[in-house]
Amino acid sequence: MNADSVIHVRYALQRGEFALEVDFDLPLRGISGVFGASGAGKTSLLRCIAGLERPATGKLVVAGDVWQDDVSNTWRAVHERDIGYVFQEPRLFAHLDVRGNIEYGLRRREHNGAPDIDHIISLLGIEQLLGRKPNELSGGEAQRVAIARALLCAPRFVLMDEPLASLDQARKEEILPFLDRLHAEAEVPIIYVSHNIDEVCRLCDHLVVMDIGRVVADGDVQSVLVRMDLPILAGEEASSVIHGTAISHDDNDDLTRLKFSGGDIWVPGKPKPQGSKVRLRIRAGDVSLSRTRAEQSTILNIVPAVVESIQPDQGASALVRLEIGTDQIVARVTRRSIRELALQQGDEVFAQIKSVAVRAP
Amino acid sequence: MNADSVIHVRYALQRGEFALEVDFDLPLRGISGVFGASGAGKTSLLRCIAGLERPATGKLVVAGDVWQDDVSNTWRAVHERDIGYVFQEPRLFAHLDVRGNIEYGLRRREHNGAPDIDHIISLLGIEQLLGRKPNELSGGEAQRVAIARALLCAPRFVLMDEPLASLDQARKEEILPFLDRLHAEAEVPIIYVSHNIDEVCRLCDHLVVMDIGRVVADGDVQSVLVRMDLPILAGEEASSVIHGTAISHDDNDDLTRLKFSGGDIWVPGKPKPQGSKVRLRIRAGDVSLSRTRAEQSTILNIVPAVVESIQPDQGASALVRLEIGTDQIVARVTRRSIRELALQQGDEVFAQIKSVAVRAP
Amino acid sequence: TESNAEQVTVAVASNFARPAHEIAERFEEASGHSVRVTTASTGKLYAQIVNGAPFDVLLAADEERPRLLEESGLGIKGTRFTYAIGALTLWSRDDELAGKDCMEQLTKLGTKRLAIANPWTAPYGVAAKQFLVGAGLWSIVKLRLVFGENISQTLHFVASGNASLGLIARSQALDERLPASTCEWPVPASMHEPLEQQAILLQRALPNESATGFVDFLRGPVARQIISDRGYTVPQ
Amino acid sequence: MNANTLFGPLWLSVQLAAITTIVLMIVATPIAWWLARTASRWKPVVQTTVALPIVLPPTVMGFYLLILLGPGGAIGSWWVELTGNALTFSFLGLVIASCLYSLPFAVQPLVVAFESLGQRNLEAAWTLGASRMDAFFSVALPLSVRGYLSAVVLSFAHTLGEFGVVLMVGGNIPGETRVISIAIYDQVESLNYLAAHQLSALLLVVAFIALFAMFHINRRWQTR
Amino acid sequence: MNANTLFGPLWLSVQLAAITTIVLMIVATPIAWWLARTASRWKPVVQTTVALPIVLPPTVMGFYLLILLGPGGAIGSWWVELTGNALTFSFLGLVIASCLYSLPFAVQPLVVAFESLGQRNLEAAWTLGASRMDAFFSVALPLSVRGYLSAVVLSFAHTLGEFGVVLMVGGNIPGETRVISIAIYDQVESLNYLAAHQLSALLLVVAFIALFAMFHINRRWQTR
Ligand SMILES: Nc1ncnc2c1ncn2[C@@H]1O[C@H](COP(=O)(O)OP(=O)(O)OP(=O)(O)O)[C@@H](O)[C@H]1O
Ligand SMILES: Nc1ncnc2c1ncn2[C@@H]1O[C@H](COP(=O)(O)OP(=O)(O)OP(=O)(O)O)[C@@H](O)[C@H]1O
Ligand SMILES: [Mg+2]
Ligand SMILES: [Mg+2]
Repeated sequence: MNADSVIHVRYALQRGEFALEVDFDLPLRGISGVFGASGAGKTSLLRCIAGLERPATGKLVVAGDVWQDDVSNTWRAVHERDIGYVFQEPRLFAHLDVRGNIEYGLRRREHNGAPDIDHIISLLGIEQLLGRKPNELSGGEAQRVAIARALLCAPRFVLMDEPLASLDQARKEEILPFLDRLHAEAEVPIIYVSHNIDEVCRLCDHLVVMDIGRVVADGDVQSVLVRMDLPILAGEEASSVIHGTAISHDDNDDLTRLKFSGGDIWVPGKPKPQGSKVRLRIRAGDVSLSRTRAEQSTILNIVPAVVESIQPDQGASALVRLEIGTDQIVARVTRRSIRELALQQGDEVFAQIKSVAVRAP
Repeated sequence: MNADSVIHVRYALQRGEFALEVDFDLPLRGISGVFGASGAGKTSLLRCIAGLERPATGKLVVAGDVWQDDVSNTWRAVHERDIGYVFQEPRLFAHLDVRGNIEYGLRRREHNGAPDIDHIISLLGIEQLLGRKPNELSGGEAQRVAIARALLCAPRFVLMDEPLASLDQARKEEILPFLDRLHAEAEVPIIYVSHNIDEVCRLCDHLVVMDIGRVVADGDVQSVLVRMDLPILAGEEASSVIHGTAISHDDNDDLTRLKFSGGDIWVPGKPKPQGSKVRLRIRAGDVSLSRTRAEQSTILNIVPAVVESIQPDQGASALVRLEIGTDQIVARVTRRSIRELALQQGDEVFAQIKSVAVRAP
Repeated sequence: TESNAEQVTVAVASNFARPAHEIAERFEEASGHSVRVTTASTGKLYAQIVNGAPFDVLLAADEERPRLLEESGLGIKGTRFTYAIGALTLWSRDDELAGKDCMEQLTKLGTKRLAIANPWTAPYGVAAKQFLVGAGLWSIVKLRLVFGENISQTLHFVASGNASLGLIARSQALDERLPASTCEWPVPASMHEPLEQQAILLQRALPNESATGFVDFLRGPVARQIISDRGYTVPQ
Repeated sequence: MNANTLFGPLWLSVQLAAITTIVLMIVATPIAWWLARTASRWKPVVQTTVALPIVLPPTVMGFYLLILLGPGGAIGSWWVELTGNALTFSFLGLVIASCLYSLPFAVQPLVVAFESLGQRNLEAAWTLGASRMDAFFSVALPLSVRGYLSAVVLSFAHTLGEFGVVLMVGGNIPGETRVISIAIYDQVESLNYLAAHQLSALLLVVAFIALFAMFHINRRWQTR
Repeated sequence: MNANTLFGPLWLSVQLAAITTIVLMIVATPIAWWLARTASRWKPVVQTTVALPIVLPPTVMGFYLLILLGPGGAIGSWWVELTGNALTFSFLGLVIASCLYSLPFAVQPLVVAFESLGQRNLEAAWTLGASRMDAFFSVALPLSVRGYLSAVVLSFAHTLGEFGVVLMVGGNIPGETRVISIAIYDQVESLNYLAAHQLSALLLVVAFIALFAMFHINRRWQTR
C-alpha cells in the first residue's frame, strides 16, 4: 500500500493484565472493519488512534503525517486529529438539545463545501428529535444522534465503536447502505469496530481481526474471511465475499444479473448501475452443494465449483472451501452430507446459493 | 391463560409526543419477547413493570398479586417487586468491584436454596474480572456483569433490556442457551426486550410486538411469527417456529432426528434427550422450494409441503406460507422462481431446509 | 492619600463611640471641618496604626496603647493626654435581685453568672478583676464568670439576661436605651486603678490643622461637658 | 505560655469542630438530599433560607442567638425548663450555634454531589432489592464521598476558625467555652503578638494535619 | 438613622461581595479544575493549603493580612512602589482580603462538580474538534452549573457577612471600607439595638432576594 493512503498503527499499551500490542496498516479509504470478541481490545485500539490514550510505545502515521511517535516525541492532541468518533455509548451532551449536539462539531471544524446536514439527519431518522434533550431519547435514538454528530464534524476519517449495536434490524438496514454510500461519495474513510460479522461482511473492504490485544489477521475482507483457521470467523458466522460486475437488470422480476469469475449470479434489486463493480457477500450457511444441477427449484443461483478443501467445523457440520472461477467461497454442510455425497478435494459440484442471500451494497 | 400464571399489564403513559398505551397479558413462565423498532416504547414498558415509572393510568397484576392499580391506589415500590432488571446500559456501581456489584443483590433478597453463583459467573465468563472496578471493563464485559447481577438477586421474574446487544456472536451463542436453560431449570420467567428477531425466535415462547407505543401483536411465538402482515416481521428477518420431539441421535454424524407434524427433520448436535420436546426455528431465507425431490444434495431436510398463501415481500422476493402437517412455515423465494415454477396456492412442493439452519435450544 | 486639610479621621475605642460622635458633630458645627469617626477595639486600632492606617487622632480606651505609640514615634510626642476616666458599675436586671444589695449578691451567685470584660484584653476587664481581687471575691466568683470580648459584649450578656450580674461601664449604665436595672451599685473608683482613657495625635496628622483643632476641641469645655454627661470623669 | 493555656483551648476547639461536623453531616444530609431531588416549588425558598445564616456578621448572629438561646429566649427558656441548665455559656450551646452558622457549608457541597449523582445508580439499586434508605446508604453515599469530603473540610475548618458566634454565645470561659480562635484573638488584642504567632502556628499545623489526612484518605480511597 | 448611613454601607457590601465573587470564580476555576483532574502527589497538599485560610479566626487572618498588605509588608510595599497607593484601608485591599478568605468556599463546590463530571463528555468534545479550553467552556462549565451556583452563593453570602478580616484590613472608614456587616456590628456594640435590628433586617432581605434570584434562575435553567 502507498504510504500516502494508509494509516500506520503501532502501539503497546498495558491496562492491568490486558496488553494491547499491534503493528499494522489500515487503508485510508473505504471502510475498515475491526472485528473481535468482547474484551479483545477493539475499543482500546480506537482510543489510541483518537489520541484518547497515550501509550508508552506508539506510532501513528496518517497519510504520511506523523500524528504520534514516541521516538521523535511527536504528539497531536485529540482535537487536532480531525477525526469523528462514535463511542460505544452515545455520550450526548446533556445540556444541549439534539440540534445543539449536532451543531457542536459542525461549528468547530472547517468544511469543504456545505455538509449535507438535512440529508444525514433524515437518513438517521432524527428530524423529529431535534428539539429534544438527550434524556428524552430512547437508547437507539441517542445512538443515531451520536452518529450524525460524528459524521457532521468534517472528519478526515471516522472511528465507529459498534455504532449499530443498539439499533433494530430495520434501522440498521437503512443506515448500513448509507454508511457504505458515505465512503463512496464523500470519500470519508471509516474504521468500524463490530462484533457482528454480518455488518463487517456487508460494509468492510478491509478487515482486521483482533484477539486478546493482538491482530490475528488483517487484509482484504475477501482473503481474511475465507481463512477457515480463525476460530472467531468459523462457527455460525462463516462467510465469504466475492466481487462481480453488474450486467443487466430484469425490471419485471427486479433482479440484477452479475458476472463474476465463476459465471453469472442473480441478485435482487438494482444495487448498482450497469457496468459497475459490486460486492457479494455469501454466508457459508446459505450455500448447499449437489452433484447434479437441480431442476424445478426456487434456488436461482446454481454455479459449478471445485472442492478445494474440507475442514470439520463444530459438531455436526464442516466447512467446504470451493473454487468458483478465480474466486473462493465457503459452504457449511453437515458431515453426513459429505459422507453421503462422498465429497473429496478436487470434486466438481454445483454450489446452490439462495439468491436472496446474496448482498450487494 | 390462568390468572395465576400471567402478568396482566395495562398502562397509559405520556412522554412528550410519545404515548405508551398497552393492555395485555404475559405468561409468567418461559421467556416472553418484546420486539419492536427503536423508539417503539420497549424500555418504557419495562420501566413501568419494574415500578420505575408511575403512569397515571396503570394496572399490574402478577400471578394474582396486584402490584399496581390506579383505581384501588395500590402501589408496590420497586424494591418490593422482587424483579431482576438488566438495563440497556450496564449501570454498574462505580464504587464496588465486580464481586461487590454481584453480591449487592445477592445479599438483599432471600434465596430458596443456594443460588449457583459460580455456575452463573463462569457461564458469563467473568471469573477473571471479579476484582476489577467497573471502569476497567470493556463494554461487553460490563454488560455480562450486569446480567449476572440481575440473575443472582433471586427475582420472581427478570426484565432484560437488550442484554446481548453489546456482545459478540460467540459470547451470545454461549449465553443464549444458558438463558434458555435458566427458565427451564430454575423456572425464572424472563421478559426479554430485543430488536434482534434472531434472538427472539431463538429464545422466546411468547412474543409481544410493539410499534409506536402500542402492542400490534402478541401471542405464542409460532403464531405471531407467521403473521406476514406485520411489516416489522417481514423483510430480512422473516422466520417461523415449529415444535417437534427428539427421536434418536446419530452419534457418528452428531445429528438428531426430530419428529414433527410434517415428518422427520435432522438437526445438528444433541439438543435434548430422547423423547423431549424441542423448538425449531426456521428462517424464511433458509427455505427453498422445488417441485421434485432433489437427489445428491447436501440439503438434509426435504419435506413435502402445501402452498397456503403467497405474498409479495420487498422488491424481488415473496413470502410463501407453507403447510407442513399441522405446522406452518414461511419461505422466502424470488418472484421469478414463483413464476418459473408457476407456484400457486394448493400446490404440493418440497420444502428444502438447510439442516444447519434449524435451531433447537 | 495625603490627609485632607479639611478632614480629620479619628479612631475611637468602641466604648467611647457615642460621645465621640457627639463631640465630632459639635466640632464640625464649630469649625467647619469634617470629621470621620472610625471605631474598633483599642487593640485593633493600635495594630492598624502600626501598619499604616490613615488615622489622625486616636481616642484609646486605655493609656498603654497611646504610650506605646508615643514611644515608637508614631504618636506625636507630648500630645498624649487623658480625655476621660471611666468607672465601673455592678449592674443587674435579674428580677430575683430586685431590691436587694447588689454587692452582697456577688457572694450568693449559686448557678448564676457574673459577666465582666476580658481582663486580658479590655481595660474594664482589668479594673473589674482588680476590684474583685481587692474585695476578696475573686476566688468566690471565679467559676461563675463569663468574659465579654469588650465592655459592650459584657453588657449584652447582662442585658439579655444570660448573666445575672455584670460589671459594666458607668457610661453604659446611664444609657437611656437600656432596660431599667433591678439593682445597681457603682464601684468606688478607689477599688481599682483609674480607668484612664488617653488620646494622642498621630504622626500623619502633623500638617493637618483640623486634627489639632479636634484635639483642642476635645480638651475644651463643650467636649468636657458631653464626656461627663455620658458618665465619665473628666480629669483636670 | 504554659501547656494548659496552649493545649486546653486547642483541644476544646478540636472537640467542638469534630462534634459540630458530625452533627452537621447528620443534619445536612436529609436537607441536601431533599434539595437535590425535589421538584417542589419551595425548593429555592428552602435553599435560600439554608444559606442565609452566613450573611449576618458572626457577632451579630451570635447576638441574636444569645437572645434566642438565653434563659429569656424561646429555645433557651424551654431548655431551662427541661433540664434546669442554661444553653448559653455551655459547650452544648456552642455546638448548636456552630451548627447553625456552618450549616450552609455542609449543605451546599452535598447538594452538588447529590445532584450530579443522577437517577441511574439508584434505579439499579432499587431493582436489586434495596429500599430507598438502603440504596441511599449503599450507593448514593459512597458515590458522593467527594461531596462529603468537601462538606466535612469546610464545616470542620470553618468551626475551628469561627469565633464571633462562639465568643458571644460561649462567654470565653476557660476550659469550657474558650476555644483556640478566641485565645489567639485575645493575644492579638492584648498585643501579645509572639503568643499569637505561636498559637496561630499551632492551629495551622493541627488543621493542616487534620485536613491533609482527610484529603489523603479520600485519595487513597478513590484510587483503590 | 438616615438613608446614607443605611444604604451607603449596604451598597458597599453588595459591591464588595459582587466583585469578590466574580474574582473568586475566575481564580477558583483553574484551581478547582486542576485539583479535580490531577493525579499529582501534591494534590492533597494543595487542597489542604487552599482550605487553610478559614481555620484562622477572621480577625487574626486580618491581622496577618494587615502586615502583609501594609506599606511595610511584602506585597504591600511592592504595591506602594508600583502605584504610590497603599493596599490597606482601601476598597482594593478589601477585595483582596475577602478573596483570600472566601477562596475555599468557591473552590470546594467546584471541585465536587468537576470531579463528578467525568471524562466521557470531555472526550466526546475533543473528538468533535474542541480544544481543551473550548471543551471546558462549552461542555464542562455548563454541566457544572450547579457547582458554580453553590460556589457563588457561598462566596457572595460569606463576603456579605464577613467583617473580621474586613474590619482589620479596611479600618471601618465610612464611605470607603465601612461595609454593612461592620455597620451592624457597630450598632450592636454601641447598644443601638433598634438600628442593629433594622440593618440586619435590611441585609437579610437583600441577601434573600439575591440568593433567591440565583436559585430561581438556576432552577429555570435546569428544567428548561
Ligand atoms: N483500566 C483497566 N484495567 C484493567 N483492565 C482493563 C482496563 N481497561 C480495559 N481493560 C481490559 O482491556 C481489555 C480490552 O478492553 P476493550 O474495551 O478495548 O475491549 P473491546 O474489544 O472493546 O470489548 P467490547 O466488545 O466488550 O467492548 C478488556 O479485557 C478489559 O477488561
Ligand atoms: N422524557 C421524554 N420526553 C419525550 N419523549 C420521550 C421521553 N422519554 C422517552 N421518550 C420517547 O419515548 C419513545 C419510547 O422510548 P423507549 O426508550 O421506550 O424506546 P425503546 O423502544 O426502548 O427504543 P430503543 O430500542 O431505541 O431503546 C421514544 O420515541 C422516545 O423518544
Ligand atoms: Mg469496546
Ligand atoms: Mg430502549
